[in-house]
Amino acid sequence: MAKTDIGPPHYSQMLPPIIKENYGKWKYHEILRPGVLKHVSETGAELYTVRAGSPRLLAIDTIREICNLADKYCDGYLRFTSRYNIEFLLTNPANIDPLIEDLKKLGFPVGGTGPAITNMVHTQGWVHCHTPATDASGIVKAIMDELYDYFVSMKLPAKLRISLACCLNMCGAVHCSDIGLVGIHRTIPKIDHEWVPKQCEIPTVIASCPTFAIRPDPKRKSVQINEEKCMYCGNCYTMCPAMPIADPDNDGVAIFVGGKVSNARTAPKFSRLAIPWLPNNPPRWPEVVQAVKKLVDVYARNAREGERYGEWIDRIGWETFFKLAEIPFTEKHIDDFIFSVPTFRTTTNFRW
Amino acid sequence: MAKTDIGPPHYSQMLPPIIKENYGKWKYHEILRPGVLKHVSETGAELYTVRAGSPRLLAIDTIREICNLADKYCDGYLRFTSRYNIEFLLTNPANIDPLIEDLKKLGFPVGGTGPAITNMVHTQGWVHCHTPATDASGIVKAIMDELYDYFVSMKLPAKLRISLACCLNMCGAVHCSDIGLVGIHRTIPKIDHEWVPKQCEIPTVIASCPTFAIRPDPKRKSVQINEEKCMYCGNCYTMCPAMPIADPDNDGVAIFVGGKVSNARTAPKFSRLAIPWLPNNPPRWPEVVQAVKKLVDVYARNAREGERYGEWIDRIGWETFFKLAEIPFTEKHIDDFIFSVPTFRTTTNFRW
Amino acid sequence: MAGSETPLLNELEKGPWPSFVTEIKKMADKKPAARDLLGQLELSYKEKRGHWKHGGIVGVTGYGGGVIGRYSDSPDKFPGVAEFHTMRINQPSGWFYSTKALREICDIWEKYGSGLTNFHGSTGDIILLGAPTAHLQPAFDELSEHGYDLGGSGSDLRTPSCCAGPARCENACIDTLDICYAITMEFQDELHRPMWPYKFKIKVAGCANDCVAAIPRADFAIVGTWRDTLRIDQDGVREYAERGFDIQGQVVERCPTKALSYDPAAKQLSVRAEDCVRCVHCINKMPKAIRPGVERGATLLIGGKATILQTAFLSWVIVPFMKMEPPYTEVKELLRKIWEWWDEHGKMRERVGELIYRLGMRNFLRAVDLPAVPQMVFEPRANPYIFWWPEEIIRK
Amino acid sequence: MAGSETPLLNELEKGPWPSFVTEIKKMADKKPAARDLLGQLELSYKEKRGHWKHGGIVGVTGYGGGVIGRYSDSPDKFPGVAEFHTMRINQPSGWFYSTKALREICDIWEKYGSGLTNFHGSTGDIILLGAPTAHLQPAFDELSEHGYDLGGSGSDLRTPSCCAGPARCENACIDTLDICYAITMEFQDELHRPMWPYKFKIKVAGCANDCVAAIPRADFAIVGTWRDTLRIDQDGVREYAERGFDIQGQVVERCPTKALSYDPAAKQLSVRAEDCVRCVHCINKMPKAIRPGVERGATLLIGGKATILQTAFLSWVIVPFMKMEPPYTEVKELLRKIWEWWDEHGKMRERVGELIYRLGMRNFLRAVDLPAVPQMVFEPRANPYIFWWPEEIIRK
Ligand code: SRM
Ligand code: SRM
Ligand code: SRM
Ligand code: SRM
Ligand code: SF4
Ligand code: SF4
Ligand code: SF4
Ligand code: SF4
Ligand code: SF4
Ligand code: SF4
Ligand code: SF4
Ligand code: SF4
Repeated sequence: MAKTDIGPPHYSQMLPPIIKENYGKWKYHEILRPGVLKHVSETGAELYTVRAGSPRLLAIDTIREICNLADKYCDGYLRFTSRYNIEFLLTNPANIDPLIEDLKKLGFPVGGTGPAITNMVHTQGWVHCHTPATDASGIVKAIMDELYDYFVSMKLPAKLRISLACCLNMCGAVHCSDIGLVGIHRTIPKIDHEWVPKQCEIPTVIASCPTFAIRPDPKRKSVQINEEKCMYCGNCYTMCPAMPIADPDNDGVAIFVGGKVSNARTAPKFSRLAIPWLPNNPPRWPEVVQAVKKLVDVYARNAREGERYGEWIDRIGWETFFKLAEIPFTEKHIDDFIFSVPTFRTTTNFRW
Repeated sequence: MAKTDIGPPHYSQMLPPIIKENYGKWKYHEILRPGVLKHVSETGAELYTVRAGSPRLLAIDTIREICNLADKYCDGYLRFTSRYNIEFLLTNPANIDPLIEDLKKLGFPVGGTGPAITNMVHTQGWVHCHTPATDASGIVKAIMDELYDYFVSMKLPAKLRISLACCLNMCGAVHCSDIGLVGIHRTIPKIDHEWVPKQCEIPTVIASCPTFAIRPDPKRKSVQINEEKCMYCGNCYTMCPAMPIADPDNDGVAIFVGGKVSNARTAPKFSRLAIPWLPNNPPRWPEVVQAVKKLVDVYARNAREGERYGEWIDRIGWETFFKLAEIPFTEKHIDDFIFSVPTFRTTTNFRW
Repeated sequence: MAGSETPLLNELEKGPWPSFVTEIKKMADKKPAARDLLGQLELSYKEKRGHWKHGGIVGVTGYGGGVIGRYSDSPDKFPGVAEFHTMRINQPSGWFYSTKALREICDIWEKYGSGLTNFHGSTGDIILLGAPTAHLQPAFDELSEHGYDLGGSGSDLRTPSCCAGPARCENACIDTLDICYAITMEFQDELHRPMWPYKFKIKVAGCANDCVAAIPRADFAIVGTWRDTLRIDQDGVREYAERGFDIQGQVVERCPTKALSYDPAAKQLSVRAEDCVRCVHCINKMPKAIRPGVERGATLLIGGKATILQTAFLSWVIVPFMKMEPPYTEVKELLRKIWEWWDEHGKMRERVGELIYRLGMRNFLRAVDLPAVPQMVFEPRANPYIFWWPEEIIRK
Repeated sequence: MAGSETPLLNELEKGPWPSFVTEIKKMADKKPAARDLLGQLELSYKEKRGHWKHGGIVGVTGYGGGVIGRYSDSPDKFPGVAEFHTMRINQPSGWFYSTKALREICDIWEKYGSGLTNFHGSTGDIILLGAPTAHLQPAFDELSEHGYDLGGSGSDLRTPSCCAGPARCENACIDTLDICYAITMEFQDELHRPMWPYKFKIKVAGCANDCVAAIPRADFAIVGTWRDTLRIDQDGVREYAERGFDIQGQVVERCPTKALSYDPAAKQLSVRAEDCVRCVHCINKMPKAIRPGVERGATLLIGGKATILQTAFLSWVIVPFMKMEPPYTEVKELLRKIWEWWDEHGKMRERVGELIYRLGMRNFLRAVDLPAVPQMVFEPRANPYIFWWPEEIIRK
């Protein structure tokens, strides 16, 4: 039998010699051009990083091709980033251009550094998950095609991070993204009263509802949903297969903006609702892609150098943002869950 | 029978001629000295206001004395402010000094304008209410004696507003004061199981508890309190006389700081907990008085010109405030009610 | 009353601030109620606890509120305060008085009450402290004869109040006194006959300084503002500059939206109107040079309240701008719609702000027929828990 | 597989960004699973809905998690994905790989799986997408032989992850790779055998830039920082100045606490150490001139999570500063205490942050024996709902 609990391989096996030698000794870095970093060590050593965009879903054959490049230019080492990009680690700057040429041939763009759009964090969607309200990889591909130019250049006011999660579980943890997309449902689960008693634990189902919309239906040994309280999160479906919630016509995508993760300057921020719903329109989700494009453009045009999306909105105010972005503000934008009250404007200080 | 629903007298009956003539035409004002305002009208008319501090609880004989002064100097008109002070409205600046002299004789200080401490908003306490956790007028008197100098001068960085409420009902609405004092209990209500069924509506009592600490005690047709959930607000006592909560040894005063009402510069702010409890120590509450004095002094010493208490803390951070004010920070300072989470520091950005 | 009987309270006659003990003592010789109040209070000071019984419902004919019943828990010891009820008298707008009016009130209270008052209660009423049950009706009758009426108490509209406004302040963007009076008169029934889930408070402030604490202390706050640009008088600016006032540091840099810019050479101040949030800070600092704009009205906010039950709320914006002209029909109608919705859905002792919290702004706005606007929030929702109306759903 | 069968997906092979459809197609000829995945996905694109059945529990011997079961709802049409389970493989710290290691994984997945992967999952694991039930154990056995192990799933510790840290970044104040590895190894049992109320995630970031999104995405965030003063190299400052970089505008004015001041004449930058909150903004902008201090360690935060149930939480500070030296005993012990308390009090599917919300920081801090400090909050409580411990009450 196989050994259990051996854990991952020790990282030291995975580090190229230059990193081992200069581990913890890096002194500063420069961005030589989009996608190319240079890190300089206290020892004087120089490490070059070439960052290539990845679709994340990789065939093993592609990985092998990537390995070929790493063998050729990087002594057989590479890494992936926290946003799925591939980083080639070079000691010889002369290898940068040939590597980039080879990457181009394989279809991998180089970029994503500095004031740019980098890869979208995203999730499984229809490729592998059972609860999605939209696909993941497909929208991501369509959006990244549209925003490609922002990946291979560094012309935005600051970093702009886009993420997508295909349901409210938010595996993409999009809640702190400059632009976050979430798959949402808009209709209540359809209860299969025959199967609920067989497949589901009623108390667990009831407890799973954030808004206490579910109550027991003792007669049928099933549950009932209070329509007015249900906000279609699908969490009951996660707990109970007999309450499917997918609805092809009404499922779609909500878009949030202005979040950030870093503590640089300002504390991490949640993204906040910009567009409550756009339809699922595969294969290329034109409504969603255009909305994201417009959200990027309005930021690119109006924010000051160094200003993240949310920092820009902080300066101009949400009322100005909705005006500039030409997005109608509705009652849906006003929070109505637990922590709503602190978001209400308790001052006369606002712009017209 | 008396007429009902006649409402208050029309305000026009109460306005001196100069105000009637210049109603809505005031152009600007100056503070001539502490407690003395000059308002200039577009018509060129000048109105002088002399503001005198009041204990709020006034004997009719005192009111008559005040009326004498208003008759003598102000054509028989005067007003009270939203913080209980008395304002004499003069047309002749030559009357200012004599009026102030006369006020001094009656024991009324003149001041409370500009960057000063003005009268304390407060409540009934042991004088008239049935639910107090502390007295009101007594502490107010002791504090105003101590801070008197800040009333008759204008030497603080900005306005500093102190309020007091004698129980959690917070009739003084102290929740947005630069310094807010609240009478609090620290022990759970004592349930009189004989009287609860007779005097109280059980469902109402249960609903009155903010933390859901009360459950029915069906056997005794009474209620029970979950000690761990009770935070001694006394709201159940308000609804049910058979659950008295007063406890002379453990009742006392909590002090909150940094609130403000105005929208000037920054939105109105809640006051936040500085000192969780000080004992009731009548007649002059020395612990409370000294604590307030210290809170005023640390602000006076450290804030910049024009900075309200909370604006000062915003600049230096609460961690620095607790250090400067020499107040121990405890788990009590950390919110644990409905809107707690947004108060948690979700960033590494803080001072040591 | 001999001071020797109240050693603790006597301590509160010391010091420079006027003393409420002295006030009570002033009436103690004439009024047994005042004397016994002093005695009972001394006992409270000794024992560190109140000596009033819980509650007690008293009132005058035709009214459901306006009087707070109060009974001593030691009536034998302090018979003068065995019954010591408070009458809340609706103050005139802005707390302006003629001495004639004040003397009338004093005379009536000399006759029927303890001779003790609060000018004013923290909701704004004149508080006449302490009368026995039997005196309430005659006191009221005589007050009414002289043109006074009761204020609110219980689950009703509470006595509205307002700042000095146009009567004594250059910042006033609305006629606070008139609005307060008009609303009070319009809703006499709501004020006098408790019939709602809980209390409802209205306060009117002439500008964003909110000298009457409307936003924190009223369920419904009316705050004056303007919709055009603030007015700068460059001669005034020059005057401040020449006086050595730090315009850059104290005004320009403190403007919350950095809407101002100052040219120290020319001594000229200018404002980017679209960035000004009308916080009035610059006006406060330079009243001779800066004034509100001319297209004036009010911002309306809802939901303010103290801490019980769900912690204190500050009122939040529901109407960014409303013209405020007599007879103030629009705001009155809005109030009626709000009350109707609250009355229908509110639980007992649920303030309107708490009801909105429970049911969501979406339901509130729909019920009172107000459009959602970004001015209502500091920031939009961060969660994806979005509700949809049935008519928005695609049905095939 | 002929492109004509997937007209919709084919659209996603157009455009400059690398296409996941192309990736799936690459394996479609070799692997029926990949081919049928394509088919089923095309159907989803047509019908705008997923075609996976709900859940399904599968696994490998000795483990309670690490494999996500997945079954097609149309196994007849797409037999290749009738069973299409995912294996989560614990990535090496910092996602560094030798090509040797990657090739091994590819070979194993060629043998047992669909040949499709995610590098990486959003928790950080290597995701091996799609294998039938029967292949799970042999795949695991072979992975294990080559030194790989499963990551977390279910109500357990999830696979910890960390940023590049000292391996490739000058900002790193802690050894993120080593901490991540040490914690992962210490808690193998917690990672592999679900036993808690719900999932628990740990992420390690080397500095406040938080390149691994620890604060928003981990229940327990370890973020590098320093306790002394950041180090300024004035030669470096001069270099930026001479290059025309706007030090005043881009750095000094953006410092959140205005802790920096710049003298443009001398080209000298200085910092008021007590005001610096170590946000690293100035370091980001001028890496050649400014570096973290030397007394280094980590800030620990708790409670981060996505939106279900009670909306998303960001992690909040529970330890402002902890030294981080191997074997990291202090942080391990703290984790154990946290889990013990959570395990005892947490309801099913209650994240630790939600439990703290429900029971209050006071109970949490007492249980895990941490002192309350102001760094834990943006601001203290505004309500007077203060709890007291029995021992604090005066009993006579
Ligand atoms: C490689 C990677 C870490 C890893 O272990 O994988 C990384 C690497 C670097 N980050 Fe990062 N960051 C990485 C994800 C992140 C994330 C996480 C995320 O996006 O999910 C964040 C938080 C994003 C946010 O705030 O929403 C992040 C916020 C930053 C920041 C702060 C930016 C800001 O001003 O808010 C900096 C500083 C800067 O760029 O000036 C930074 C700076 C850097 C530096 C310059 C650090 C250094 O000195 O080496 C590295 C190159 C930056 C660049 O791309 O321009 N890194 N960085 C990640 C690359 C992801 C990618 O493929 O694009
Ligand atoms: C008389 C009164 C209104 C009334 O109808 O009774 C009043 C009158 C004036 N207020 Fe006020 N305010 C009055 C209560 C308030 C309150 C309410 C309160 O304290 O409960 C506030 C909100 C306080 C807060 O923010 O916590 C208030 C916040 C202001 C401000 C804003 C201060 C700030 O920078 O935050 C100003 C502007 C200023 O003083 O520069 C102001 C300015 C003024 C001016 C200058 C307005 C004017 O041009 O006439 C008046 C004289 C100010 C002074 O005292 O220095 N008034 N003012 C109230 C006097 C109370 C007293 O007896 O002391
Ligand atoms: C007299 C007065 C205090 C004073 O000394 O000024 C007062 C006195 C009482 N208030 Fe109040 N409230 C008074 C202004 C306030 C204010 C301030 C305000 O209106 O600006 C508040 C906070 C603002 C608010 O409404 O939220 C206030 C919030 C309460 C509450 C808590 C309400 C809540 O929803 O949080 C209660 C409890 C209740 O209603 O059961 C309460 C209850 C009471 C009762 C009736 C006691 C009770 O439990 O039934 C007090 C009677 C005292 C007595 O014996 O005279 N009183 N009460 C104020 C009314 C005078 C007036 O009419 O002018
Ligand atoms: C594979 C992955 C998405 C991806 O494509 O990258 C994923 C996939 C699933 N997540 Fe997740 N989560 C994944 C990272 C996350 C993250 C992001 C993170 O860890 O940084 C989050 C948000 C952060 C958090 O934990 O709060 C996340 C929050 C959830 C939740 C909501 C948990 C909550 O408390 O809010 C659920 C629902 C649940 O657990 O019942 C969930 C449940 C699921 C399930 C198991 C579906 C379910 O209902 O049982 C998904 C299986 C999909 C599949 O068929 O493969 N997943 N999940 C990620 C794990 C890969 C890995 O191990 O590296
Ligand atoms: S976000 Fe939802 S649908 Fe998407 S992978 Fe996670 S659980 Fe599945
Ligand atoms: S979908 Fe969400 S809100 Fe609706 S019943 Fe299910 S758990 Fe509740
Ligand atoms: S604060 Fe409490 S004790 Fe004081 S008057 Fe109001 S209800 Fe009575
Ligand atoms: S005192 Fe307050 S918290 Fe305690 S039981 Fe009564 S209502 Fe509940
Ligand atoms: S609120 Fe404005 S208008 Fe009213 S008194 Fe205060 S400063 Fe004047
Ligand atoms: S009113 Fe306030 S926001 Fe407007 S310019 Fe003046 S200071 Fe700025
Ligand atoms: S979090 Fe800090 S230490 Fe880690 S990679 Fe990002 S910048 Fe470097
Ligand atoms: S690290 Fe941040 S807080 Fe510290 S000096 Fe630099 S910019 Fe300012």
